[in-house]
Amino acid sequence: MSVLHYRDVGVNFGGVHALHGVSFDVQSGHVVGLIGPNGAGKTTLINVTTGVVAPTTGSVTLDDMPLSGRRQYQIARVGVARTYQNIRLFPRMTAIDNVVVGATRIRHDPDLGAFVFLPSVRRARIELQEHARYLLHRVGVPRDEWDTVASVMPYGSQRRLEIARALAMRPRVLLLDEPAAGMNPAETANLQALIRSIAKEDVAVMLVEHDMPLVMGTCDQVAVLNFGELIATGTPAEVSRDPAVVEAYLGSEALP
Amino acid sequence: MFDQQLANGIFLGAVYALFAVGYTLIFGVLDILNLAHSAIFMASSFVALALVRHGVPFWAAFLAATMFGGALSVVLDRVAFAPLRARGVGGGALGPLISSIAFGIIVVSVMRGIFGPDEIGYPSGSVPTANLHLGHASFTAMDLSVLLVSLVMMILLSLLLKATPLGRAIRAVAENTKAASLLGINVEHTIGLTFLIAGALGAAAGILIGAQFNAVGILMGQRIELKGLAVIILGGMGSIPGAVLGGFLLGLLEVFSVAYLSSSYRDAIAFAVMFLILIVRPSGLLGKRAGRTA
Amino acid sequence: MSAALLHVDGIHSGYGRIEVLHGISLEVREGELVSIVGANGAGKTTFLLTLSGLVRTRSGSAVLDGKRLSGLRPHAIVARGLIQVPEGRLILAQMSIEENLQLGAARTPAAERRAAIDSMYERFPVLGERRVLPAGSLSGGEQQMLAIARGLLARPRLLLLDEPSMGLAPKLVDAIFSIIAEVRATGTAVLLVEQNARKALALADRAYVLERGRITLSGTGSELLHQPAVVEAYLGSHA
Amino acid sequence: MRNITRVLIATAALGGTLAAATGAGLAASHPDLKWTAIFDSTGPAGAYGTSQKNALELAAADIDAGKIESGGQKISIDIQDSATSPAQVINIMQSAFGNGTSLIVGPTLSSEAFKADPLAVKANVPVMGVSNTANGITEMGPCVFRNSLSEAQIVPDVIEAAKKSWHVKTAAIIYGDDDQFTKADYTIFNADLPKAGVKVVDVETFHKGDVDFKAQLTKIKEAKPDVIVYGALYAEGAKLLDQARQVGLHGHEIGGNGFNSPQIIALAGKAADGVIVGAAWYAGAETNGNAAFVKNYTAKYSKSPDQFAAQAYAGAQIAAAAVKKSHPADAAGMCSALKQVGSVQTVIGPFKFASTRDADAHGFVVQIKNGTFSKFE
Amino acid sequence: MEWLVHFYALHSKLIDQVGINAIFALSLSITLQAGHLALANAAFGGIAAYVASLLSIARGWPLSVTTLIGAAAAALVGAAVGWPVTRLRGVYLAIATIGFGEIALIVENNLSITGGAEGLSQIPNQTTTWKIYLVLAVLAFIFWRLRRTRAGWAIAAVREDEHAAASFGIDPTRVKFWTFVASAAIAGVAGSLYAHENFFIAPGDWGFSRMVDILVYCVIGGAASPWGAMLGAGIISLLPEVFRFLHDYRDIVNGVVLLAVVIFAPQGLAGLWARDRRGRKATPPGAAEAQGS
Repeated sequence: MSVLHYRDVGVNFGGVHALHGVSFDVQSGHVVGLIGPNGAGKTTLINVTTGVVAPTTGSVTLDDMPLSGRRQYQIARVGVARTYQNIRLFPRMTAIDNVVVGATRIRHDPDLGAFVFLPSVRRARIELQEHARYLLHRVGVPRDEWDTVASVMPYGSQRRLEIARALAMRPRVLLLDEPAAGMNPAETANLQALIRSIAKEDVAVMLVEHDMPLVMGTCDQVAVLNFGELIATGTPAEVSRDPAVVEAYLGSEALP
Repeated sequence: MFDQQLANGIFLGAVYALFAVGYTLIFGVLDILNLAHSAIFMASSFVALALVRHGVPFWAAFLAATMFGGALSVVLDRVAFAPLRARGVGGGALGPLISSIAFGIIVVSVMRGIFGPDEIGYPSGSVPTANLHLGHASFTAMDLSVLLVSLVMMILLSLLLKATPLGRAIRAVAENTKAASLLGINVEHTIGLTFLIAGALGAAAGILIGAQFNAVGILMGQRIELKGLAVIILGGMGSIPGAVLGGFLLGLLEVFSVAYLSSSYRDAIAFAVMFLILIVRPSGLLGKRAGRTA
Repeated sequence: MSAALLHVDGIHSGYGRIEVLHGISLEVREGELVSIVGANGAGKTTFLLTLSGLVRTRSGSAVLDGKRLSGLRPHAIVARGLIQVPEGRLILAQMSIEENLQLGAARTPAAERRAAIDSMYERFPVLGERRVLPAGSLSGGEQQMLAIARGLLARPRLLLLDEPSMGLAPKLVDAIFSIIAEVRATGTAVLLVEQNARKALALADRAYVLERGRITLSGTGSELLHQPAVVEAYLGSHA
Repeated sequence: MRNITRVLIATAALGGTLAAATGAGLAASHPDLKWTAIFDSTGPAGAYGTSQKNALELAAADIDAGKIESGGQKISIDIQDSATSPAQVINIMQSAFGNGTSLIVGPTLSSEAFKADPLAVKANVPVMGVSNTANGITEMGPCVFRNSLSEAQIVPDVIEAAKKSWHVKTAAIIYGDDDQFTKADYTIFNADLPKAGVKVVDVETFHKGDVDFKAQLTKIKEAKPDVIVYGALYAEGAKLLDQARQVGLHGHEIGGNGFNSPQIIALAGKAADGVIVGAAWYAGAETNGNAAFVKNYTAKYSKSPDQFAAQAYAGAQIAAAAVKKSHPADAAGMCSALKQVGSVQTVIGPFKFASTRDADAHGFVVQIKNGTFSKFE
Repeated sequence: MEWLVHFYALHSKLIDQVGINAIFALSLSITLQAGHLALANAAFGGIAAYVASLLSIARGWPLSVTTLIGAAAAALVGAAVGWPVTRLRGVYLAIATIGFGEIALIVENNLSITGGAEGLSQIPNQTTTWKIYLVLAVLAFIFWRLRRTRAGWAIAAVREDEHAAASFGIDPTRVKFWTFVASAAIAGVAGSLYAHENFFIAPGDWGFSRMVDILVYCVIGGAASPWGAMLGAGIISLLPEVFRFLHDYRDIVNGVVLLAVVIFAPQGLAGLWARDRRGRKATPPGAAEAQGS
């Protein structure tokens, strides 16, 4: 049951091919790793998916709904959530507030209710905060940091908070851009379990990551980009044996 | 009448261009809207006048007050902008806008304390007042000097930016401070020199305009500050040729709106053009940056 | 050859509350090409930025030619002869190629400047052909050449190269590496940071492997080239 | 809880500032008779307010020294700066009421008077306007007085004089359309010129702070009027005269109220020669004590007094005369004393209030000649 | 109690001014809360003040009705202007709105219905202290409750990071547009109250210097906090009274205070407590900014 389809996606930045003819699918319940050397086009692909960058060619569809051509916020509203390579939390909001904002679009309680102290609104808010606490707990942000403003939280907590905020949207697709950057091995191991458990809830997860053990241990499928082109797809084991992939990462030994 | 109005427009445009060049330089380099520029403009004008009144010849007073303006501008940078820069506050933020307003308030009130609230003029005979004629148009020697000086300053500044090591350093800082640092450019020093140049240009504008209209007053910066904004938006924020082009365009536009429409709406036309440019083409006529959100 | 040109001792640095480097020590000797390899996020770029003074050194020291660099402002470090060609090249796209080179040569005596720049045009004819064009009009590989040429014009005692092959097609990568080899051949010491580990190691006199802000391995280039631990640092133990 | 703390801190901070703001006022003692003058010594109208402030300081010293007679009554005059901010005029006024002030002198601008005088009316404290020229000032209340002539009282004389001496048939008006004084010049001239049979052939405007008027003046030149009427304050006025010469205008000229300032001569120099101005006062006026006033003022402040200064000084003379005559003890007494003051000899000439509490006086038509104002013949 | 009555009698106008300025500050605060700098509040206040005053002079309608109509007129103009300008970024938005303010002034100076520069006098004095503070209380209540609504979250998110907000389904352009319109409406309320407080209005009441005053209230108090904005309005409105003894040098002190706040307390006075409450734990100075950017 595939969810997210990339068909012949290409992006041109002033004559430079950032992406070229990329096609693959991401199924719900699966984690697809997107790897490749720096500058290979991984973040560009995420930006195309979320509407930050418009593809020059090809299309991205969610089920049968074309995403290309929609604005960023519209794509978010159909259930595509993301985290950022350079953490982009709401820096002066507390951890809980960050998560609550993530849920802004899925709330349906009437806004005006807040002004007349409508009990249902109050309940909804309490539920929302409960849910935020649950999510923070789930991603592993320590309890004593829940009421801290995001900008002063430890780095690893910020990374986890980004995931919690994305989950608050109840996404159908979750794009994680280097979630393990700056984490230590123990934290990375927890992250692996978390990503697996998210996928289990029928979310299609795309993981961009340089931490190979994490990618290999977490993903059902791996797609490898190099110079904007998809050079390999397959299971982690298949991909890591692929000479083209090893070459892409380590380069060839031959000197000119 | 057309000849005279054309001349009026060109000379008025020169005034605007002269003011706007330094204003736009700071924006081009630092992305900062420097609302204290008009205070430096005014203060230097007073300094020149005070020197002339103490018997200093006009040209010497001009040089000294220009240097004063440059120095005051460096002080402005050190006091109002450098601390914010050190904290990583960007040009688009509220901080530099307010701190420049605050610095402007301080300069204006100090000058009022020293020189009083009255407008004062140059002692007769200390500045050239000859009336000149060209075809059907008449104008004064000071009009002509302002025009020449604004053209010369624009050319010199363009040459400085284009062809000297300092100019290259300024443009490198404007484009990317990190790259500039790695090229061995002392970024803070270069920013200081940029303020020195911008301040000297603003000062020269203030001194010449004060002499041209034979009136130096505390409030002389206020009106031209907003007009100057219209000029740099019209020309493209950060663009030196744009400021000059914008200045002359606005001068002509205003004069011909008086001549053929109504003088009541002269300023409205200036600001309406600015408003429209922002909406249709925020980068102005010659600017490179886009002002719109992605 | 025995005296260290650059001596780095226990440098800690990072951004805000995050410490990225946890005590880096290494050496580069006169005329040597030293590579630092390691996965993304290991701290390679942070290390170079710390050497250049753009990231503050929290503790430890870097000494070039017997003079302490840590604590100096970036332009002063450049003046001491430590020149960096940064990641992403950071050419000044709106300025012409000639102007970019002029900026690089700003510390060369005026009399020699012209000749120095012309020699770069000879070495990189593609730059000479387009000297009046904005640098932003060059392709990625050409921009990298411009960045290296600009760095060389600053007459480095030590040239730092950060990922010079990043984002370049294989043919261009080869071209860049042959330029690096030429630079070394002229006697300029080079500290090369690369993710293209195999090429970097093959070229290097000596190399260090950086993992999570620490040096985990060091040795001659050819020693490290065939160590499984190096591959592991990149692809993990599955490979 | 957080919010409560916030509110508490905010209240404390506000309260502290408020206490500091008002403390000084509450502690002041009450002298025999206290007047409060409110002028704009800083702010956009600072040039006028400073003259008023100087003149009133001089008047206060003269009352103390007995040179202005107050029947032996001690009067303290508190001169406050409103920085051309109506909000501050209002605040100064309200604190003054609490301090037992018996007369408000000022404020400088009519726009401030319109906002602040109603408070004095409510508090039954009399107001003496010494520079307000707009219509409707004294109509605000039964104790609002002014000794400044409105434009309407001066302009007809000026037009009459111009017609008689110059035989003008057409006129052009240029005025500042964003200023009360200058807009009033326009309104009155534009109404009175046709009444006197003079056709208005062109009307141009400018804005406060403008420096270049050549476009408008060139257009006026095109219309070939017999006389140009300037509705401008001195700063723009001097530039207007200067630039009129530059574009080749050398005909007859009339200046509005704002032209009655030595500054215009100082700035415009010879370009000002020949302009006639309707004035409530001029330095050469042969009125009672004027020569001494001009001499003392010039000695004390190293610049000549202007109309603002003279009217402020005259205001003090009138109020002192009222004190001398009726010995008022409080604000109510001061109001009725002013109503009964009768005719007073002042530096602006013999003065009495009309039943509307406006000045019942005539101005002078003066001409700028050789760098000074003199009577227009 | 008697002291209070006496105090009020002496300072009622000052108290009213503080309240009206606080409403002006709130009107700017809402756009600042959404992270954009629009500088047309004085102009919107003026538009509403003219509309409301002309109605109350001509028809004798009560303050509540004229104020609502005036605020609606300001909001309408705000919507027409806001549609194009809220797409501009940073300083360009500021300049466009300054330009709009100047145009509004020129129009007011040239219309005959506004009385031009001679102003509009004899406006019924219907504003009273309790009405001002009732409005202020209602607005404070709305701002307080707003933090609990989706709209409130969206505003805060756009301020903190426009791009990240969009990736959670919030349309930044829409948020900026509606905060701009709301800002115009609130400024309109303040303008109408001002007109009916002061008997008289003229175009000069709504110029750039008034806009700078409003901006200063918010900056001193704390740009992104409604409480800070109100506090700032209170302190700055009282500052001239506090420093009256400095006479002609008062402005210098005002300038220095403003500069000091921008440089040493960039989050304003409200930011000073916020930092005490949360941030001081372990942050080295500057860490928050370095990381946030």
